Amino acid sequence: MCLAIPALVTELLPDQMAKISLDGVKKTISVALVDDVAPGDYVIVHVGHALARIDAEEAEKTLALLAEAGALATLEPEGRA
Amino acid sequence: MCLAIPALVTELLPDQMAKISLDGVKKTISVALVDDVAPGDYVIVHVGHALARIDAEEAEKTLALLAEAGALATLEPEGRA
Amino acid sequence: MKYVDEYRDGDLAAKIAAAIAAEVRPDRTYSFMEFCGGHTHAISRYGLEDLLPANVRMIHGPGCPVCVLPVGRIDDAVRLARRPGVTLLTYGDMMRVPGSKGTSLLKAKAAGADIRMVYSTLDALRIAEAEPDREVVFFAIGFETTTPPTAVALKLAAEKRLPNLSFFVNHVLTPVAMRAILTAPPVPGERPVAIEGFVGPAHVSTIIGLEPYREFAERHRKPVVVAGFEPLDVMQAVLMLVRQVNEQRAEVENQYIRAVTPAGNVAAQSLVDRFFELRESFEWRGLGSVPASALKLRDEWAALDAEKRFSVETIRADDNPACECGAILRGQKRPAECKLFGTVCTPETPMGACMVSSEGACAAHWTYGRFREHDSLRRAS
Amino acid sequence: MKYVDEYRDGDLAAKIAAAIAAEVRPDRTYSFMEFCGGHTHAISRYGLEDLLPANVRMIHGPGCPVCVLPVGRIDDAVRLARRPGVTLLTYGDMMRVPGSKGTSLLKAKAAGADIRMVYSTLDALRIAEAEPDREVVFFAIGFETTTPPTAVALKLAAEKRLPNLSFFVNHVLTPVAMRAILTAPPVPGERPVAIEGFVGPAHVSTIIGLEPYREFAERHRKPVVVAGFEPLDVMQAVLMLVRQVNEQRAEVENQYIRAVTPAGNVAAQSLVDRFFELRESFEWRGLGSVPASALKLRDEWAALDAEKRFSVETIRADDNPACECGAILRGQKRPAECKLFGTVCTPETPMGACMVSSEGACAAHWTYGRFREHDSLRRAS
Amino acid sequence: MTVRSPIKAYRRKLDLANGRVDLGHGSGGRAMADLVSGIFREAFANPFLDQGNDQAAFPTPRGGRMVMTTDGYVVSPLFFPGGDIGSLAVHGTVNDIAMSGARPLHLSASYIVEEGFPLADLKRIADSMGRAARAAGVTIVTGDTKVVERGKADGLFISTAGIGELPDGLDLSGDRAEPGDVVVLSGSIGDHGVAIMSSRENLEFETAILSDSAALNGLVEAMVAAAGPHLKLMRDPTRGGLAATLNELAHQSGVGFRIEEAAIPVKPEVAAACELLGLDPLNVANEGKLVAVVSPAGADALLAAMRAHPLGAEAAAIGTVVADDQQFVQMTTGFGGGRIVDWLSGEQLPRIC
Amino acid sequence: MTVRSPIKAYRRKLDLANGRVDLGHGSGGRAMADLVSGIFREAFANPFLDQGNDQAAFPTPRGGRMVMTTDGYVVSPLFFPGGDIGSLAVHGTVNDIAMSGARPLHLSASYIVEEGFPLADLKRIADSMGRAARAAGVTIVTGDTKVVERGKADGLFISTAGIGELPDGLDLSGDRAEPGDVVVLSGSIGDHGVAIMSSRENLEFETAILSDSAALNGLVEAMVAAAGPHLKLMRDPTRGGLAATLNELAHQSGVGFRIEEAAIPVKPEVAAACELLGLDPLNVANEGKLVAVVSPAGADALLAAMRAHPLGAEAAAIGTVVADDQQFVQMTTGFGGGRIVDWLSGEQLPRIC
Ligand code: SF4
Ligand code: SF4
Ligand SMILES: [Mg+2]
Ligand SMILES: [Mg+2]
Ligand SMILES: [Mg+2]
Ligand SMILES: [Mg+2]
Ligand SMILES: [Mg+2]
Ligand SMILES: [Mg+2]
Ligand SMILES: [Mg+2]
Ligand SMILES: [Mg+2]
Ligand SMILES: [Mg+2]
Ligand SMILES: [Mg+2]
Repeated sequence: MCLAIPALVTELLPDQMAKISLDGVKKTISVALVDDVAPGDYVIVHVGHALARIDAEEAEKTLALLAEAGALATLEPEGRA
Repeated sequence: MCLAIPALVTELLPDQMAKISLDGVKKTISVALVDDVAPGDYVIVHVGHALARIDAEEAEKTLALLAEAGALATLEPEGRA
Repeated sequence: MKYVDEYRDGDLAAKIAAAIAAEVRPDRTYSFMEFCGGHTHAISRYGLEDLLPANVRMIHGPGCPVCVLPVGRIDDAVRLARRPGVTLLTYGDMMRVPGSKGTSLLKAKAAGADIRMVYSTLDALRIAEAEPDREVVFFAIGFETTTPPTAVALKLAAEKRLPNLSFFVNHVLTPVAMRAILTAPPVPGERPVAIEGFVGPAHVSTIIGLEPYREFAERHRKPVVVAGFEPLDVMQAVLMLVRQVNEQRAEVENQYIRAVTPAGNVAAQSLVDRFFELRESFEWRGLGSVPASALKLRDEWAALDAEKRFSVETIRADDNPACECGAILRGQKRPAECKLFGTVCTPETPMGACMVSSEGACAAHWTYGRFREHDSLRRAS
Repeated sequence: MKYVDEYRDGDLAAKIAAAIAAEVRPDRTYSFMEFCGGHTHAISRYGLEDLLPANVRMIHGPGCPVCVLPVGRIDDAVRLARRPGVTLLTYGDMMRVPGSKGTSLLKAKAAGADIRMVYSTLDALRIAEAEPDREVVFFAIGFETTTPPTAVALKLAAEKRLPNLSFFVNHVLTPVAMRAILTAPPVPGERPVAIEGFVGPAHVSTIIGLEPYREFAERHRKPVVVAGFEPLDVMQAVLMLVRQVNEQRAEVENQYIRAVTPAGNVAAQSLVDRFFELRESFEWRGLGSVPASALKLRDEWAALDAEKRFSVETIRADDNPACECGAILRGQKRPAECKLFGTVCTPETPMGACMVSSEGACAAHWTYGRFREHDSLRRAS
Repeated sequence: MTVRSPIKAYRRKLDLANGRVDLGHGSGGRAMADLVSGIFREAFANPFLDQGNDQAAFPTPRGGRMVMTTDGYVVSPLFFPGGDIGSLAVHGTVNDIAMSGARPLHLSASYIVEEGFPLADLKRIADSMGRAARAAGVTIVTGDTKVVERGKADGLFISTAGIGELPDGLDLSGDRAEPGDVVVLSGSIGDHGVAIMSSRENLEFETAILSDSAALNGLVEAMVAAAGPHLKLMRDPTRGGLAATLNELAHQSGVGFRIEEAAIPVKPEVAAACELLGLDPLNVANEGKLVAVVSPAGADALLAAMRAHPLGAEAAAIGTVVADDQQFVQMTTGFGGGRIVDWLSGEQLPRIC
Repeated sequence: MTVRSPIKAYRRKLDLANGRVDLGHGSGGRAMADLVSGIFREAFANPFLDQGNDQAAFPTPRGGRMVMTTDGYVVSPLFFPGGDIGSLAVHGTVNDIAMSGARPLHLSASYIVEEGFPLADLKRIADSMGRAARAAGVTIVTGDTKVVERGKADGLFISTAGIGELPDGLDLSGDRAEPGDVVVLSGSIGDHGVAIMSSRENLEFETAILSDSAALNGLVEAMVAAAGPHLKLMRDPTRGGLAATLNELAHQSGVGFRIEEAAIPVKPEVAAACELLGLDPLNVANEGKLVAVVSPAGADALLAAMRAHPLGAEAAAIGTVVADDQQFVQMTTGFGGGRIVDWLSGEQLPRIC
C-alpha cells in the first residue's frame, strides 16, 4: 500500500508548499508534515504530501550493506549448503 | 405577430386544460382564458393557450361573403374600369 | 385544417383579386398599413403583392413584438441570463435578436448562460417546480395576444407560491402604437405619411375586441378592417378597405367575425387587468419612446417581477444610425431603400428592428420578396 | 530516479539472491508475511518469487487499505455520493471496488452520482472552495501513511471554516491488524498459521517509527524487519529475516534506515492525534471485526465528520462465502487454492478483498504471477 | 423609389478572434456554409472537398472511381417514431453515397458513448444499425467505441463514413443543373423533422407521423437505369430541408429554380404540426427523400421509374431550373403569388410570432 | 497445494438488462473487448469486421484490395504538448491503415462541436488537421459538422475514417504471429499518455514530454520494403498501451509472448511520471509507435530499416512469440524475475496504493 516516491525538493513555496522534481517531472506538494525541508532535500511523496526526508548517509549505508551481502555471495558461490 | 391556429377540442382535462387536435396532431393546452369550452369546439391556440372560440356560423358567413365577392368579379370580368 | 385551408384557396384568391382589381380606381393609389406581422407574413409568404393591383400598396407596420423590443431590453435579458443561478426562459423567436455589441440570447447561451426555449408560459411553471435551485425568469414578450397567457402563468405562480419564478415583462399595446404612427410629427425631408387605412390585428382583436380602434376611424378618419391572418382574410380586408376609401367611409369593420367579437375576450381582459398596469412610457425599436404603450406588473405582484427582484436598470442603446426602420414602419420608406438592406443587414445579421423576425418588414421582404427588385431590374434592362 | 533505481539493480539482485540461497537451510522452510501491499506489489511486479529460494515462502498480508475496507463502508460511500447535492471525492483506487449487489463508485458515477477522483487531500479544499453550492465529502481511506495528509486537510478546512466540506473517515491501523493475524484463533480444519517473521511496512513506518512493532518481537517472538518498497529492499529484508530465524533471534530491525527513524514522524503523529481517536472496533474485509483497529474524528471535529453530518449508518454486507480471503490473509491458503480465483473472481469482477486492488494477494497473483501455475502444470505434464 | 443593382448579400467574415460556435452553425443554413468555407475548406484544401457535394468522388488506383462520405449523427431523442440513431446513421450515409449514383459498399461506425448509457439501448441501436445495413446491402466493416464522462456527451453520438463504387460514365454533381432542367422530388417533405420534434419532451405534441428515414440506393439504381445521361444530379434534403438543398444547388450550379408549392407533397399532419410550431415544411429535415435534376427529355422516364419504386411512389416534378444570376429559388405559392424560398437563418426554432 | 487445470478466466456476460456503459468500457481493456464482442460483432455480423484488426481489408470491384478504418477522438485537453485533437485524428487513422501495410489515401472528418466552442480553436484544430494530412500524404476528401447544445459534448469530438490501398501479396494480420517470431517495437513507450496526463488540470504535474503523435505510414513503407514476406503483422499500441496490444495479438493469434523489460525503451521522465501516478508505462497510450511481428529470418533487416527511419530510430527487438495455450504475455523484469503483462482492468486511474 501507500504508493510513495522519493523526489528532490527544488523550491519552497508559501503556505508550506514546495516544488519537487522527479527526473524532470515537476510537481507542487505540501511539506506541512516534515519540519525544516530545504531545497536539495529528497522527501518521500505520498498523495501530494511529503512524509519523510531521505537520509543520504543511511541510504549509502544500505547500499554498502547490500554490496557487502552481494560480495559475500559472490565469494562463496555455493553458499553454506 | 401572434402565431395562432384554430384547432378542435377533443377532450377536457382537469385544471382547465384540454386536448386539441389539428389534423391529427394532438396537443394539451390551457383553456383557462375561454369560458365554457366543450369538446367539438374549435379554439384559437396561441403559446399553448386557447384565446377564443371559433364561431362556426360567422365562419360560414365570411366564406359566403368571399364567394359572393369572387362571383361578382367573375360576372364582371373587366371590372368597373 | 378546418378554418384554415378554406382561407388559403388559390382559385378563390384569383377571383377576389379580380374583384379588387375591378373596384380600385385606376387614377389613384391606395396605401394601407397592415399593423401586424402576421399580416405581413401572410402577404409575403403567399405572394399577395402579385395578386393585388399595382396601385394598392401595403405598408408593413410594427406589429411584431420581437421586432420592436429595444436593444436595451434585450441587453437586460442577456444580463439576467448571465447571472449565476438564473435560468432564462424565452420563446424561440427572441433567441437571435441582436442586443448591443453584437450580443444575443443565442450567443449568451453559447457562452454559457442557461437560456432555454419554451413553447408555452406553462413551461415556466413546470421548470420552476422541477428545479427549485434555479432562479427561473420568464422573458415575457408580446402584444395583447400573448399577455393573457402570461397572466395565466402569473396566476398559477401566485397560487403555487413558487419562490424561484419571476417574470421579465415586456408586453406592449397595439392601439397605442397605431396612434403613435398616425400622430408622429413629420420628419423634415421625408415624404409625409400616407396611410389611408389599417388592416387591423387578428389575434390581438380576439382579446381586445373592436372598440379600441374606433378612435382611428372617428378621430383620424382612417378606416380599420380587423382581419384574420389567412391570405384570403387579408384580401377580403383589402377589398373592404378599398370600398371604404372609395365610398369615403372611415369605419371599424370586422372581417374576422369567426373569432373576433366586438367586446373581445372579457375574461382575458380582466385577468390581464388584475396583474398588469400601464407603464408611463416604453421604448419601441423604430418608434422611439411611446407614452403608455406597454404594461408592467402591478406593485402588489412585485415578488413575481424580475425587474424588481434583480434590480433591472435598462441602459439605452441605439440602433445603427443608418437603419431606416422608423421611416419604414411609418410607411415612408420601403426596405430596399435602406442602404444596409441585404448588404450588411440580413436575417443572419440584422441591424434593425424590421430585419429581426421573419415578420418584420425588411426580413419578410428579404426572405420572401426580394426577387421582385431583381425582376423589375431585369425587365428594365 | 535517485534513491529508486539503485534499489532495482538486477545484477545486485542476483547476488543477493545467491546470498539468501547461501544462508537458508535446505532442511526447512521459511514463511514470512509481508504485511504491506506495497511489498506484495514489488514481489509480484519484479518477479521476486523467481529469485527467492523455493523454501522461502512469502505470505501476502492485508496491508492494502483499499482491499480491507468492508463492503458496508463502500455501500456507505455510494449512498453518500448518491445524495442530491453531494460531491464525493475519492482516490482512484477506490473507484472499482465492489460494494454489495454489484455496485461500485464507478457504477454509481455512471448512473449519475457526482464522484470525482482526486490525487491529493488538498484537492478537497480546492474543490470545496470553488463550488460552495456542493456538499463536498472526502472519502478518506488509508493506513498511517495516508492519515497525516488527511489531517493536514482537516486542519486547513478548520482554519478556513469551509461549511461544505466533510470527511468520511476510514483510516485503519497497521500494528493492530498484525496483532489480529497473529492472535486469530485457529480455524477448525485449517492448517495452523505459520508466520515466522514479518517484512514490516515501509511508509507506514516513516510515520509511526519502530516502537509499535516491538510487541511482535518481544511478546510473540516474531522477527520484524521494516523494509523499503523497492525490490532490493525486500530481498535484503528477507535476508535479514532468514538470519534472525537461523540465529533464533526475534528483533525489530530496520532495513529502511534511509527514511524510517525509530521515533517516526512526530509532527505527523501529533497532528493525527489532534484530529483522530480510536474507534471501538472496525470491520476488516478478510479479518472480520477488529477492536481498536481504526480511527474516527474526535467529537470536537463533528462538524467535519461526514458520518455525523449525513447520519451514516453502516449496514453490514457479507462477502461471497466461497471467498478464501480470510485464510489467505492469515497465510493459510494461497490465491490459486480459492475455487473462485480466476474463474468468477478476477480484477474485472473481484469477489473479495484480495482481488480488489492490484496490491491484494489474489490480484497480484492474477495480474503478475498466474503463469506460474501454468508453467508448473506444463512441467508436470 | 431608388432601385439599386441586384443585391448580393454581404457575407460577414467569421469572427475568428472572438467568435464562438452557436447552434446556428449546425443547422444547415448559411451560417454553416460560412463555417465550412471559412475554416474547413481552406484548412483541408483539396479538389475532392472542393467538389462541394455531400460525398467526394476520386479515382481508385486500379482505375474506376469511388466516393466517400461521412456524417455525424447527434439526433435527440435517440429513438424516434420510425427509426433510431442507428438506422439513421446507416440511411444518411448510404444516401449521401447513393446521391452520386455510386453503389454503396462499406460503412464504418464510430460510437461516442456517454458514461452511464444503458447497455440495453446500446444493443438496440447497434442491432438496428446492423439491420439497416443489411437491408441496404452494405457492410459495417470497421468501428470504434469511445466512452466519455457523464455530462460530456448526449447519450450517444455515431459518426458513420461510407464508401461506394461509381459506375463508369456517370457524372452526377451539384454543379450540373442547367436552365430548362426539371426538378423532381421523390415524395412528401418534413416527415423526419416533425417525427423528431414530436418526440422531444419540451415540445409536447403527438402525431402518428413516422420519420421517412430510409436507404435510397435502390431507388437511385432504378433512376439511373431509367434516365441514364439525362440525370444531372441528386441530393437528399436533410438538415435545412428542401429549401436548403435547392439553395445549395442553385449556388453550386449558378442557376435559379422556379418551383410550384402545389406540386410539393406535404402530409396533412406534417402541415398541421408546422402550423402549430410556426415552421415552414420547406425547412424541415427529411431522411428518405431526394431531389433530382433531369434534362426535360429524361423527366418522364425518370418519374415513371421513381413512381414504380416504393420509396418514390409520390415522386413529382416540382419545378424547373432557370437562369438567374441571383440564384434565387422562387416559388409560386399554392395561393397564386410568388415568393422566394430562402435558406433558414440560423437554427430552426418554434416561433410564437 | 491443489493445482487445477489451466485457468481460463470466466467472462461474465454483459448485463444487457440493467448494465450501463462505464469508463472502463472505453479504456481498451477486457471490458471493451467484451462490449465489442457482446454488442457490435453480433449486430454488424460480417467477415470483414470479424478480421478483428484495427482496419478491415476487402476486395475492390476492380480487383485489388483496400482497407477502411475509423476512430473517434475525444482527447482532453484538445491541445496537448506535441499535438492536438486535429493532428491526432489524422495520425491515429493513418496509422490504423498503415498497420495493414496499406498506403493511406483519403480521410473523412466528422466534427461534433459543442455550442460555445471558440472559432479560433476550431480553426487552429482544422489547420493542424490539414497540415497533418498533407504531411502524411493523405487528403481529407469529405467532412461533416454538427453542433450540439452546451453541456452535451466536451468542446469537440472528431471521428475520422480512412481508406487505403493494399499492395498485392501483402497479408498482415493480427492472427499471424507464430512461435519463434520476433517482436519488434519502434521506440519508447508512454509518451503520449504522459503528455496528455501532464496537461490535465486535476493531475497537476509538469514535464517536458511531448506526445509521440505521428503518422507511421512512411516507416511502414520502409519496413514492408525491407522485410517483405517475413513481416507478419503490425499494430499501434494506442489505448491500453503495449500491454493491451500484445494481449490482443496473443488472443488473436492464439500464442503467447515472452518479452524483456530491459529491452523496452521508456524515457526517464515517462518512467518518473508513471511512478508518481502509480501507473505502468506498459499500460500507457502511444500515438506514434508500432509493434511488429516478424519471422526470425527477417528480423535484422527489419530492425535495420526501422532504425534508418526517424520514427524508428530507437526500434528494438523486445521479445519472441511462444506457444502458449493460455496466451500469456510474460515478461522478464529488469530485476530478473518473471511476471505477466496483463490487460489493464478497467480505466487507467492514478493510484495511491
Ligand atoms: S434593412 Fe436593416 S438596417 Fe435597413 S431599415 Fe431594415 S432593419 Fe433597418
Ligand atoms: S480469488 Fe477472489 S474470492 Fe478467492 S480468495 Fe481471492 S478475492 Fe476471495
Ligand atoms: Mg456526408
Ligand atoms: Mg448527409
Ligand atoms: Mg479504434
Ligand atoms: Mg411528445
Ligand atoms: Mg446529403
Ligand atoms: Mg480504427
Ligand atoms: Mg486506432
Ligand atoms: Mg453532412
Ligand atoms: Mg499541468
Ligand atoms: Mg490501432
